[in-house]
Amino acid sequence: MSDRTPAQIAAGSRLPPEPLIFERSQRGHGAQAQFAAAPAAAPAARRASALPKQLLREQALALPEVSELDALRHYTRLSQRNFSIDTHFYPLGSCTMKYNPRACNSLAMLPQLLAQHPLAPEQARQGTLACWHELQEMLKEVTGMAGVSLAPMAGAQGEFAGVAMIRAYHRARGDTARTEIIVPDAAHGTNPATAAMCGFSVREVATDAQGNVDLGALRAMVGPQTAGLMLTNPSTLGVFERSIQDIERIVHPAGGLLYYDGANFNAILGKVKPGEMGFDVMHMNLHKTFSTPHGGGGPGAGPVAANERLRKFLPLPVVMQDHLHYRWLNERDLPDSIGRLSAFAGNAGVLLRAYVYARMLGRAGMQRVADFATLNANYLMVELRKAGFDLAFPERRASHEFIVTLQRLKEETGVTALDFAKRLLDYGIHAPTIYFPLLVKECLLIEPTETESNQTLDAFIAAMRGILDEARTQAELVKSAPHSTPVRRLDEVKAARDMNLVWRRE
Amino acid sequence: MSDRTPAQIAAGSRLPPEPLIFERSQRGHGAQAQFAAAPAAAPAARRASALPKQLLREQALALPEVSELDALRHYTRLSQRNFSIDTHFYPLGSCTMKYNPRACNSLAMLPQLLAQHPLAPEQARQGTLACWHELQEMLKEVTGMAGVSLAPMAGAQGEFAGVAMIRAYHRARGDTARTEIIVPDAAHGTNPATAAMCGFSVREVATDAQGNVDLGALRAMVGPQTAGLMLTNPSTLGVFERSIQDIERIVHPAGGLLYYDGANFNAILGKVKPGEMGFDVMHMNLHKTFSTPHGGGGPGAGPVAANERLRKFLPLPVVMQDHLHYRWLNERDLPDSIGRLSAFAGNAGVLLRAYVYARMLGRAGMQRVADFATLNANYLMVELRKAGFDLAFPERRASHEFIVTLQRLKEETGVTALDFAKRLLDYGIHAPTIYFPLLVKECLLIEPTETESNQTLDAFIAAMRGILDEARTQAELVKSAPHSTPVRRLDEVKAARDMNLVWRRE
Amino acid sequence: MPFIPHTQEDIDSMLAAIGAAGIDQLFEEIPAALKTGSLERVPAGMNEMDIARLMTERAESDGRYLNFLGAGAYEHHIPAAVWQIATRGEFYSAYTPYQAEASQGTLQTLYEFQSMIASLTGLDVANASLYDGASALGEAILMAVRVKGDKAPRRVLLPRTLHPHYRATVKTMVEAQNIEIIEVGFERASGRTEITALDAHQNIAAVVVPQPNFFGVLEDVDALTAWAHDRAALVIAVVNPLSLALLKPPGRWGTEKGAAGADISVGEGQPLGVPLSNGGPYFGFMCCKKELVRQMPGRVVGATTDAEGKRGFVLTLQAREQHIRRSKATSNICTNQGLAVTAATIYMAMLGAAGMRAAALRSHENLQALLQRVSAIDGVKRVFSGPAFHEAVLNLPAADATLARLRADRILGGLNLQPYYPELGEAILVCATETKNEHDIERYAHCLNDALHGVEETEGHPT
Amino acid sequence: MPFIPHTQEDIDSMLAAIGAAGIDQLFEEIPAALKTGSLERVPAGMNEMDIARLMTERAESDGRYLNFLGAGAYEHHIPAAVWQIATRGEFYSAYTPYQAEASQGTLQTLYEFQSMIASLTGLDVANASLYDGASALGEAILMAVRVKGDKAPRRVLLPRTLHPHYRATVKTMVEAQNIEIIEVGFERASGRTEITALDAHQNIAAVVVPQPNFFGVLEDVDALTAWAHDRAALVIAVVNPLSLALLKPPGRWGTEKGAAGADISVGEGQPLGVPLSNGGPYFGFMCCKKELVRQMPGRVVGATTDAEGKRGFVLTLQAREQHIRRSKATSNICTNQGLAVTAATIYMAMLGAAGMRAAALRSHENLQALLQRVSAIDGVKRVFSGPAFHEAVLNLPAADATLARLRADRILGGLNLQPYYPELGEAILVCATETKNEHDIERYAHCLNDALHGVEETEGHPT
Ligand SMILES: Cc1ncc(COP(=O)(O)O)c(C=O)c1O
Ligand SMILES: Cc1ncc(COP(=O)(O)O)c(C=O)c1O
Repeated sequence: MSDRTPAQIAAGSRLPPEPLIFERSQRGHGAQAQFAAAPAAAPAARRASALPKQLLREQALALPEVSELDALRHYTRLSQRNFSIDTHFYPLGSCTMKYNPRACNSLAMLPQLLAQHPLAPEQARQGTLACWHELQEMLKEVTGMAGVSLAPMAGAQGEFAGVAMIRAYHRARGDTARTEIIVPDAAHGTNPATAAMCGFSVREVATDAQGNVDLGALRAMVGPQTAGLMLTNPSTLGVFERSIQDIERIVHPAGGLLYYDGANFNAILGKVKPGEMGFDVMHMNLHKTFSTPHGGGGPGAGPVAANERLRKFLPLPVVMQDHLHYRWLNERDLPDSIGRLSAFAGNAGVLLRAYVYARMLGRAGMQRVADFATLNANYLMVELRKAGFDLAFPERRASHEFIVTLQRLKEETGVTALDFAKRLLDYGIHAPTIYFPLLVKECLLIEPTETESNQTLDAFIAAMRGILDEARTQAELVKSAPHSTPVRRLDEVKAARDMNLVWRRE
Repeated sequence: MSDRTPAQIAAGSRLPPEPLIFERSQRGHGAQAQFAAAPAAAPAARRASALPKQLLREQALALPEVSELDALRHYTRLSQRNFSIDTHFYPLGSCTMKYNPRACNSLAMLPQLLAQHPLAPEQARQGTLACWHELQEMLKEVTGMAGVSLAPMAGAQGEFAGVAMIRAYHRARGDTARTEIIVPDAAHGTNPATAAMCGFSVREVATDAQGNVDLGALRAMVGPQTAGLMLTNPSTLGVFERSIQDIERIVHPAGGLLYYDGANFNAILGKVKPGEMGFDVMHMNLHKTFSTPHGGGGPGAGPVAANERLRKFLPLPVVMQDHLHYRWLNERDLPDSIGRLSAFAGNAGVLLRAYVYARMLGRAGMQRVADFATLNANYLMVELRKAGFDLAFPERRASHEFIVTLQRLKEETGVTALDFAKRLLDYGIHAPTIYFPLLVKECLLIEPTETESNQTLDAFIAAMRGILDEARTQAELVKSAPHSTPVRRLDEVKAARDMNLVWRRE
Repeated sequence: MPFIPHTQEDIDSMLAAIGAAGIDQLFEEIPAALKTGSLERVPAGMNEMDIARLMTERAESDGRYLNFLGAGAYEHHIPAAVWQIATRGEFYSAYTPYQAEASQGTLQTLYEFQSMIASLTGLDVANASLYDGASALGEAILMAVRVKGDKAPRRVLLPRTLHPHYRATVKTMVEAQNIEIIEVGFERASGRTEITALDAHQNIAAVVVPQPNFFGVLEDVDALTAWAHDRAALVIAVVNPLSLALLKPPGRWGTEKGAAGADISVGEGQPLGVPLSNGGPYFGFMCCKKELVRQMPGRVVGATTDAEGKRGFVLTLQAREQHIRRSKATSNICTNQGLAVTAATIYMAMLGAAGMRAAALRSHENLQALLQRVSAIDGVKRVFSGPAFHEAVLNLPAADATLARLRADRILGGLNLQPYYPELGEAILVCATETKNEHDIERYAHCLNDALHGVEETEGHPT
Repeated sequence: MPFIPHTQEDIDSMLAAIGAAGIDQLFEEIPAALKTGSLERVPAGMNEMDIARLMTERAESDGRYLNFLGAGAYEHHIPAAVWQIATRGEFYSAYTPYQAEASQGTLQTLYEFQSMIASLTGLDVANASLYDGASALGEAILMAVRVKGDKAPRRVLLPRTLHPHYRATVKTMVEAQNIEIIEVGFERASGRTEITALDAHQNIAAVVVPQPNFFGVLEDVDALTAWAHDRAALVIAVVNPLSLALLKPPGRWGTEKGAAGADISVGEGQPLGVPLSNGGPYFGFMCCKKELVRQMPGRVVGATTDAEGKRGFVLTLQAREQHIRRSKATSNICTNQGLAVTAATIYMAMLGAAGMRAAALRSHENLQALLQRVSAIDGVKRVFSGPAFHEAVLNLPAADATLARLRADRILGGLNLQPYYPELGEAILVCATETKNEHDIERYAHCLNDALHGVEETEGHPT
């Protein structure tokens, strides 16, 4: 408010930017109702002055000083400067931005649950342990795996756990020559990055014209040095990897293991079990398939599941049921475990949200997820093709997502996938994922999810049509988008050059 | 989203209007996770078919059918189309739009409290009864009264209770000739409306040039027909009624009673007690002085307090403490009570919010309320005068609010108080109360409250200055405001004429 | 200072701008004799941490009960989303939408509410809320008398099957208006209002018809409406809005018999997504026929267009209200129950017709199951034969002691009707909504049986 | 269908548009042999009402304890506003701000967070979060080794005074990177890392320095930093961020001794407004000197300007990240702990320097009061003499049995150190934050005394 000078307030102005909280700060303003009261009379011995002076802070602390109202107002106003599932259609490919049921949040945040200490003895947390145990069991069933650990805190950490288990497996057999992990060139960046963190060198295998792994190239690559192959299926290209059985017949006999990146599990939940496709170990992204919130970037949860061969290497801790009592398995119970991934038991509250979601869906609900995610995606794909868009894989069925390429449009009009994405914001729609996978030029990876209604899909199609039209008739409007957001197109090059990463008082 | 056609989305468009939920409705779409499951197998005798057919609904029910996501998205988006304390400065005079502490809400909404049934026996609700009892005691102390009932559900119902008590008092004494209630001409509309609901005829007494009750006129009006006088102090004119002692000396000896309208209690909390000013009975607006939420129009709470003379007429129920046990007083305990005002015990949850707020403020905090509400108001008043605004009562101190009149501006530029108010919205500020009190032409009644910082006040002053300037240099911009809200100026005449009060399928 | 940001520096500079020596000087117009010394009996302030702990302890101190109480306030499932949205700051901390352009969120929500509740009641128009069901009835009676005009009789029939607290509230509210309230009795066998007894009364301005009535019994609303309309009396329906997903809407009452439906319909909105929370905040609703709208109390929202022709919403028909009409207003109501209405609107949008029907139906079925189960207990007898919605009256030996026994088992077993209807003997009103499952019903029956016939127990309930 | 709006009609028309006969046909590319029959072991679905009841019962089943556990997760007061804002849909249901113009809310919040946490640690830059404190330390070690370059020694000193779970996590994370982790011991009397023992080690890439350490003891961070910098080793500080309102920030460690402060600082962000909630979601933070920023893992937000010159925020320095650099990235992290960071930012904005100092100070004072009180109990002895922050180690007879006794009194009395530090004998780690009052401390001491010396009791705690 304070920052809108009369001149700025012309007709039709957009939601104005919000100043930094530091710029609202005034010395001595603070949310005093939140301050801990000093004890009536602390004997000198108890006071901070009893601490060695050289250990104390002398430097000012550049935290804002604002009233509770001003803080609340600031962050409320900031929140309004976000697109989100709760306010906008958000077809961000690979991210499964489905509805996050509100009950999952409120039930995971029941006051008694929030008060539970992570090191409280098991006797004091049986109710919570029961939830996690049941979640483990459900995940075993949907993955077709023999064991599950809920420890990983996101997909990438799940990948780390899985690939570390592959490493541990080969090591346990004395098979130390297996130094390579193979990933498709279309793989998500976390796959190669994970393999590297686990000490493997990474080989990329090519994709064929239909979006499948090039089997010839794969055959040529696999050998005694192969520790394993990481695969997303349906792949990041939005198609089901049809040759998965062939791939299995190439990798396993050569002594390699198969890792399933479960980021796209939403597409096949209840349809196909990775364990039955031949995968040895996998992770799930609960913040995708099980609808826990994305929270502006997290937290997620990336449970890892493994078949009989690999389960003994699962990360700690794991919950087990011992008669009517639930308890944690620890280092002594699972001596072959790859170990701990966090100080406590992972993103416990996220797991509770996923548990509530899973129980609400139940058996039948889970099977419907893939059905309708796929129906929505195929409908959009077909309608966009009719509207004149080019599909990356026009011969294929969409899985839960699909790719449109704007390469031709770019050549004709100069409008890029980035421009197109920014213009969608003006239509009140979050842009799909762009420029991923890197393989397809000027691509939009579009994932509607099963929770969107046909009405919303139709509105999206209309917007896409409208922008296509604009691109052809008034390209400048698209190239200078967005026009209706609090800020216009932002300069990323300047950001990287200036490296203005923290605010400093001038 | 679906309603923004490409043509509408020009550069710098505003937050678009949101369709009606009915327009999002599609048959069979519904939030199925919320539906009660049918019992496994209900014997025929239990089914609705067992109900007499002629009592059943045959007509369609025009409720929307939308998914949980669509409902959530709709109301989230609607909420963003509101100004509110949490997002905007909201100096709405007479309404005390101060910060509503979030703890008051969450503590009043603890699951166990929400689950308590209003007819549950006292034994099952001692914790809650204790809160209300303590609230009654605190309100007695700040009002200087002998008894309090928390029953009234808003200020106007508190007024009703108080005036009904005045009526009951006179009746109990056999004094049935007292048929008139006097109210100042500047009084809030609820005062005369209440007096009428209580069966009195209403006489309006004039205000003098300084904003005080015209004592001569009052003297002339008071007599054996006078049941009482209703007074707000500080008055709705934003000034303290200085002659309150004289007024008391006119009304009481004539056998009339004094009713205190506590809507402006924020201005004198901890400074002056109405009971000590000579008032016999009063209400408070907890949604103002005790910061319970205004909720888009309510709920509020309007406890009524009375001195020794009138306390036996208090409305039911009232909480009392009996040794260590709390219990409700009912008709048998208080046979002279004016009776019940609601099915249960008033806006119980609002009372809990007020209780939490009162405990957080405590003694010292309550006394600071009036100090800083008054400081903020006087600061704004002086600065606006310096900026060239005309004050309604330039000779007087502001109480917690004050009046600016734009009569001169209107004559000079044609810009009215309404135009000015609408233009403030473009600056991201909610308009002050306009055209109330009716007495002052083209008036803005401005109440900043104590919870706003000087930074916010200064931003308001800058905005007021800016608009004043615009009014003089580009009046049309102001007269056609607002420009940045989801809808432009709305046609109230058409609304009254069309009487489109409910949506119907076309 | 909690909630007040000012530092001494701020204060000094503001005082300097004002030209005052101190804050006290700002109060100089208040006669010194009136100034208060202290607020001794107000305790010292607490920080949020301490009050949070106190409230949590108090909330937990009374424990949780399995609840079979109804009697005007009903435990229903409320989707988690409802209050998460309703308590968003933009709804929670806004006020009456006087500035329409800055309040489209609230205004459109209220318009949607009016549309939904009007559809439920089958009437033309609705207001944006009154305080609660009981006071809404009081307002409806005042309205009906206004509609009838100065020359008409000021006599209203109020059935004894109406909630006793509603009757008490009406009494308080019409007390000064010279309106005669006549209570009419009910048939001892069916629990329904006695239509033949009505005939004793002439020159009636309005008849109040509850559906379901306080006993959970379904009244013969068609006959009552026809009776009233035959005598040119207005019909005021008092309904449970959730039940209207299943039951005939007031707007259609008596239409087969040639009557034109209830004229005004009011009720308690609580069943529509508002938690029990000790009795409030709830909200009263009011719908009526279009031709009566100018006598309706309370705020009303209407659709209109803006300067560019876009649809928008405003408060309308304000000439009925106190801030315009003052002593001639249709009511003194100003602040209403907006937030609870917002929640109810979201609730209805989420459940829709099918969800509300399912909730109503399941409640009905649960009551039937409960009645079937407890009727088998020796000494327990259903009092009324009429069809019931989700509550019913039971006769049993020693109501008070039995309820105390159930309480010791952490069950709120119902409402003792003795203080309200001594003529029914030892009786309780018991309720089962969709929130109860078979296990709960079994537990109720089991504990009730124990209470009545079990081994002698010590009364284990608190104080 | 829960959460899926489609009706049969919708399905039919969509299939028609697609040109498919049924949904199954959309899966025709999946080899038939792979298709799953059923999910037998997944139970049937529940509606929200039933799951709400189940969760409420489970949450309540374990009851509430008075908590004196710390050990890396701390009970602090969290203003009600914090999570009410953080769980607003716009924050809760957004994702990584890839579209900056549509994500200024999240981006600016993260920028503010980076600024606040950098100020707390006294370092130049910060990232937008890592998973938790322990994994952040793992990342910091990998980063330090990268900074040192391929030719430098891959040897890191890890004090035994560091949280045992952090040490375990580090082990898992660096396992495959050919890094040698050397544990260094502590002085038995003070509980501080033994500086003289460090001298045994040469060619060190980095030294990890916890402050306060796992025992609650304050390390001599200046000496440790100076020691490391003298040997060209990087210093990785592991700090409790709330304590930094009171304690010297890592960026200043050793500066009086000529050292340049810690190079990297990580820690667990939970004390900043994140509830205990069984261990997560919390968040790890990482700050470092500006010159190391290109080796930092995790997302980073930077300020920039838009096409009109207005300030705005974007994700920046993405060339470090997996989606650009793939196998050469600084880490594989993608999804982080954004929502918890949002809450922490709001927490810090509300408390500010003064509020955080008050919380830290009060926690410190409460521990002192607790220690004073329990030291008077026969058999209870403080183990370490060094100055402590808000937790401390106590020796007492039979730690396990004593904790079980306290548990029966609904007190979580501390952590049994036996499994972690057998060398300390029967010892527990006990914590008191600002949430404890004098009454709580008295209750703790009283029950502890009873447990150790009281009349023989049966072990009343739940199985
Ligand atoms: C295909 C794929 N794999 C892995 C990941 C990594 O998951 P997370 O972001 O939870 O670490 C993602 C998520 O973005 C992904 O889309
Ligand atoms: C002076 C005055 N009196 C009475 C009232 C009525 O209070 P309520 O709106 O709570 O019924 C108001 C509130 O608007 C007011 O400002």
